[in-house]
Amino acid sequence: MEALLEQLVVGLSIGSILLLVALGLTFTFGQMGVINMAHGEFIMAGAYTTYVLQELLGAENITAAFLLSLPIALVVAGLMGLLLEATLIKRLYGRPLDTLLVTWGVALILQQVARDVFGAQNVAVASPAWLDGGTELFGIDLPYNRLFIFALAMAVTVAAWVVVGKLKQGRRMRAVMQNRQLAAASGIGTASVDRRTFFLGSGLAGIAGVALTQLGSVGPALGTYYIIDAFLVVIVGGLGQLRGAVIAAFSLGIINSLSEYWTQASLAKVIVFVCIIVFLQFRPQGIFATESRGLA
Amino acid sequence: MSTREKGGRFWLLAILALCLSAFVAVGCGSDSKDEASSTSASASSDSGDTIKVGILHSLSGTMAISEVSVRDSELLAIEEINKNGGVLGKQIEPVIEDGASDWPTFAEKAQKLISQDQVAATFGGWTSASRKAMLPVFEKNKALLYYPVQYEGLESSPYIFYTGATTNQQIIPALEYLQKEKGVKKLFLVGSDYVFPRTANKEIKAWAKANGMEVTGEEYAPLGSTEFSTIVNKVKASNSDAVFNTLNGDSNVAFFKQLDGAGLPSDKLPVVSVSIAEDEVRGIGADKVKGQIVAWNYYQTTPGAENEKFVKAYKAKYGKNRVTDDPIEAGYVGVKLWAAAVEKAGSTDPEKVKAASKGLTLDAPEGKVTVNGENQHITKTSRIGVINENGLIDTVWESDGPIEPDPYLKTYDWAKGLS
Amino acid sequence: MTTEPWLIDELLKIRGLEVDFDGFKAVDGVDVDVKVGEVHFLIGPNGAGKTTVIDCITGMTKPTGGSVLFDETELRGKKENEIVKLGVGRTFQTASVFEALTVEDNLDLAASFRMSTLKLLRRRRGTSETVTKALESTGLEDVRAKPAGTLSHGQKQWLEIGMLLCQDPKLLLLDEPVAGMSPEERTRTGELIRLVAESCTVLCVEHDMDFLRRFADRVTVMDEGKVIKANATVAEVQADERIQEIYIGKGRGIEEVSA
Amino acid sequence: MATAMKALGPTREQLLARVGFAVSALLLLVVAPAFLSDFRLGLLAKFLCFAIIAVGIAIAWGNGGMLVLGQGLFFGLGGYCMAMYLKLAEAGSVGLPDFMVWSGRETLPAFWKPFEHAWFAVGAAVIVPVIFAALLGTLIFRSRVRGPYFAILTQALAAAFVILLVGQQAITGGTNGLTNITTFFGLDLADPGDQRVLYFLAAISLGVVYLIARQLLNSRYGKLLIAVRDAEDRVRFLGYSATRVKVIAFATAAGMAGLAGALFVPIVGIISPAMLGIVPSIEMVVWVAVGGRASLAGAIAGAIAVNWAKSSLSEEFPSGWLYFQGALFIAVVAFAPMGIAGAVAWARDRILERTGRKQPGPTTTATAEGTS
Repeated sequence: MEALLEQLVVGLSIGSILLLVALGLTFTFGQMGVINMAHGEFIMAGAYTTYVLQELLGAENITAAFLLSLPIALVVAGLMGLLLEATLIKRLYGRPLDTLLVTWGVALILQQVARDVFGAQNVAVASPAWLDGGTELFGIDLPYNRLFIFALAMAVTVAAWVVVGKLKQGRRMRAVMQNRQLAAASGIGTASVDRRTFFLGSGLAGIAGVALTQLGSVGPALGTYYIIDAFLVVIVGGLGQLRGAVIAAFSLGIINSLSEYWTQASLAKVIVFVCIIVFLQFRPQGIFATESRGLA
Repeated sequence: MSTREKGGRFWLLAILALCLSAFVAVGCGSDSKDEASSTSASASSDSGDTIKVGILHSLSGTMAISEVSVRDSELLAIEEINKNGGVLGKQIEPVIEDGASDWPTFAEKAQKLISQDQVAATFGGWTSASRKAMLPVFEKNKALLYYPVQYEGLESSPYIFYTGATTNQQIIPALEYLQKEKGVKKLFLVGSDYVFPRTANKEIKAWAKANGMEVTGEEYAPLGSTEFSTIVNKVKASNSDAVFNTLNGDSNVAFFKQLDGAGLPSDKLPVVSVSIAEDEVRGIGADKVKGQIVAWNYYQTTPGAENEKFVKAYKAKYGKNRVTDDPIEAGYVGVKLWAAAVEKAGSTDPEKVKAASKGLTLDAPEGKVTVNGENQHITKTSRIGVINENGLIDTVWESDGPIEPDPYLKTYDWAKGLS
Repeated sequence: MTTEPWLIDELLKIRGLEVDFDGFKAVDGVDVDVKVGEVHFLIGPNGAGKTTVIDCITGMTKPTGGSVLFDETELRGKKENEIVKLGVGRTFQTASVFEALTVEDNLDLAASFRMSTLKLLRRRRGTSETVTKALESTGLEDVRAKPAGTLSHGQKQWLEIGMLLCQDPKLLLLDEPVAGMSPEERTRTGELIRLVAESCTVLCVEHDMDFLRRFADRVTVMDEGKVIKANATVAEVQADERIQEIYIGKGRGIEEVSA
Repeated sequence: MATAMKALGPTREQLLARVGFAVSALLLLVVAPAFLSDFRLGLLAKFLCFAIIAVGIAIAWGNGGMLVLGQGLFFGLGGYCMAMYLKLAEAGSVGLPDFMVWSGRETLPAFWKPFEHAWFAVGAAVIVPVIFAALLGTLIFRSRVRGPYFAILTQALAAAFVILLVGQQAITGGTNGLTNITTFFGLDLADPGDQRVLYFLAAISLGVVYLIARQLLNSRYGKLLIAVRDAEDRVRFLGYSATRVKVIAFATAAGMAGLAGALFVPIVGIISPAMLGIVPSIEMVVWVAVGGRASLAGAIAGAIAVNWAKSSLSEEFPSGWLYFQGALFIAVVAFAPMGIAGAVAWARDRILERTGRKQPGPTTTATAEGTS
């Protein structure tokens, strides 16, 4: 029983990481129909941002560097996204498969750039002292870094929800997503809305990257470990659906942790995939259907 | 299908034909001179002013992290030899190829080095998979490969020299250390999901069974994984005395962090790692692995004049912040061993080099090493070390002199039936 | 509800049709009868649920309630392609043709719809009689070898109708066949539909009153998911003030819609 | 009417196409073996295997609109089927492949048993991928998963397959894969002469695959496939099962990838999970995109050209190659979506216009929606 509870906690923890890496995609993929394979590299960029800040601020300011890197990574990754949107993706709206291929080329280049700038060797990012170690609750270990990521994921999700649901900017984003022509006709500058959406989605990837520095070391291939999982979360959750992404991320996390407990880590991945295929048999549109008939 | 499209096919086929012609032309151009002399690779390789050798490591892809440093040490060794007049009075000319972390590419490039560049020997490889991919290429061409990394044993190709440790020079001493010095009775096995950890763990289980140690669990994580919560939970539930860790480089950070988060720091639960060397510590961050136990045959801190010279030269060439470690040293030793054998044989002919290598000894940075003529591994001193706060490793235990290599564990009763 | 003689041999009988989009009733208890051989019009303001009714007949939308009887067969729960094979064809609001294929290939594919997969793997040799006839009736003979993507809007609509002609359906569902067409194109489309109607029954969704006047046998009027007038003549519809009000209430007069 | 069309016989263009095919065949079967060194010919043989995969992708993606990002999976299934037989044939008296011995397995797993028979292994190399693709395709297409969703699912599938292979070292060879394959139906793979035989086998297989694919695309079914790509609903409302149309193309592409895998194993002597994962699978699509996604000849040219460039460029600039590959891909997909084939068609049209042999007009091949 305790083991089960423990695995549920692990599942929530995996889920919060999945949510964090997938959140940006719910904007770029879900709302704009852009399959950005370079999303993983924006995550990587966020992680390297933390590393660079630590190098700049020195060993005595680790906490400051880490906290500062959250907004800075948002801007860095966001600007990279903006650049990508303005140069390439703009030309490819309505050709989702081509965005996938083009951004994969971008991902290749970004990885090699990271390798040439920071070295093929992984780099070490130090953790603030308050994130080391953990606490225990009802006999279950709760590492601080996991708690932090969980809290961060929740905070970012709420922030994204507020932006999309409550702010004027968010309403415009939804309007463009649902009917581009109509939105354009009613005076919304769709091009600028696209840019902002892409900035936001890419920036969220940067934040995810900062969080990931607390789990492992940072290397050029960091993003590739997460990209597929992130897309699966969005597909299962339903396009452009924040609540869908939340439910999907945690469900996949829990399925993963439970099957890993009863089998092995390698098999768990396969089991999760089988679950997704079966799930899509019943709900091809994801947990929540989109209001738009677009993309598919 | 409109007529215009039919025409399109012709044009495309024409382009295809052009591509092919270009391919043929380029192929002929670069091969024509080799064709004539391709009867014996070795005969022609020392006929010019230089002797070509191949350096084949992953310079791109995931394995570049580890292999680039080994390439560097091999180049250093070649430079040193050339400064002292080369071999057989000729300069050594390295031909560098990229294995791109892809095993068939290793096989392809190995073939290219042998048949196009006609190298006298090749130094390269890191993963077992890349070695297994290259093995048939070297055997069928009767060419030499020097492989610089510790591995899982159970292999001894007549055309490969193994300058890294086999299991009885690294893993078994580590197990003995755990049992005798640390009093470990229950051991948990954690590894990355590939060949070395799985085969090594099979040997560990056989050893444990024979020596009264209990293996409480065996878990594998996909390569590159940073998710160890479940494995850590299993480790914790098993009440083990120690963990034997065969995780690959970048997974270690996550694993150690999560052990720490679960209240199992290194002083409470010792972890012995066999895949973390100084170069990996540099990427992981010394603070995260400080105090962890590792098992290798060489550390940057290993005493001796040869090593002082080596470390100095390596840092002088590649920068102060670079470190040397076991595979880096083994790559260096490989080049030196080959050069010594060529001098002794008076030829670069692989068969003569093989014959001359039998019993050849060398004062290596790790101490005196001797080539075992039978299995072409080298004798190695086993050293257990602890990572310090500078990211270097302090030796805490050392075997009594070099251990004879025994890749098939023939001299161990408990290993019967393993191979 | 009635026993009038012209209602007896209905080809299509829709009863109590309901479609619920997440709580929004797009179609709410609709009954429609289409008699063999007639040209039946389904009209109503935007959002009345006309296209949804068509979608339900053809299996594109799954109704949440009611029944769709075609020639005594229940269509609900059947797949799109099965419904087509029973003899129900449809067009789309924006003409849907295969733009990369030639006009002739478009028609040929439509004509081959009962072919076995194995036969489909053979190459097409020459032009079948059905296709030749369809080329003639749609007046697309001159452009037969052109990719359909290069056709004008009107030509695409005719091609789509021509494709359905090749399938020899019993019931043809047309979704706004003349929207966005020039007056001449409308006339030609009308003639084409008249030709079609000789051999099959037509259910047509359309706004254009002039078009309706010229070709409709009977009319069913919908508003907000409900039928407000069933099986009326064109004159009855034009005389009905309630229908006028609905259109005016939506901001435009019934004649205006045709503009 | 029909007879009238037939009586015209092959057009000038058709004749040219046949000449082109003959010239290519001549180059591949006579010129290349005569002038290339054993090493280069071996490489070319490998590229021809890749070209077979590319033909399949051109069918499924270029003509059917299904972006298959998991072809590595089918390539691997074919390769493993063949390699299992070859390993067993070599295991000889021990009866166990080498890696099983060192992984501590004492008996042959049941699913390995049938692979003792050559005919089973050869058949399975093509049929297993076909069956697997047909099943998977039916499940995916039936629930109307398409476009990017389909692409990402196939990609995830390839990733899951690799993880599975790696995790079951004792029965699959793990990360190492199945290596050290030295004979192939009595051929000694170390012998250059026997390697040549394999080269001819690959070249002829490619020719056969090309002809099959061409027949498929020129048939009504081929038109239907393009129809499904451009207007799936319309196809369904013409009374066809769009699912079946797509499954056939997907399974054909899988079968071709399987065949390529089966040929690849004896040519290269190794099959390992590293060649089946996400990155190699995307690279396969790269070849086709560069060559021209909807064109069979373009796909073949793309596969050979890209791999040839990779092989020679990566010899010179190991890290530069990745930049080049990335840039090439961006440039082709974003700015020349029809690849080499599209560029060729465009250039040809311009030349024909100049010389006045053709009326200016819209080119059909220069757009993303172009045809074969």
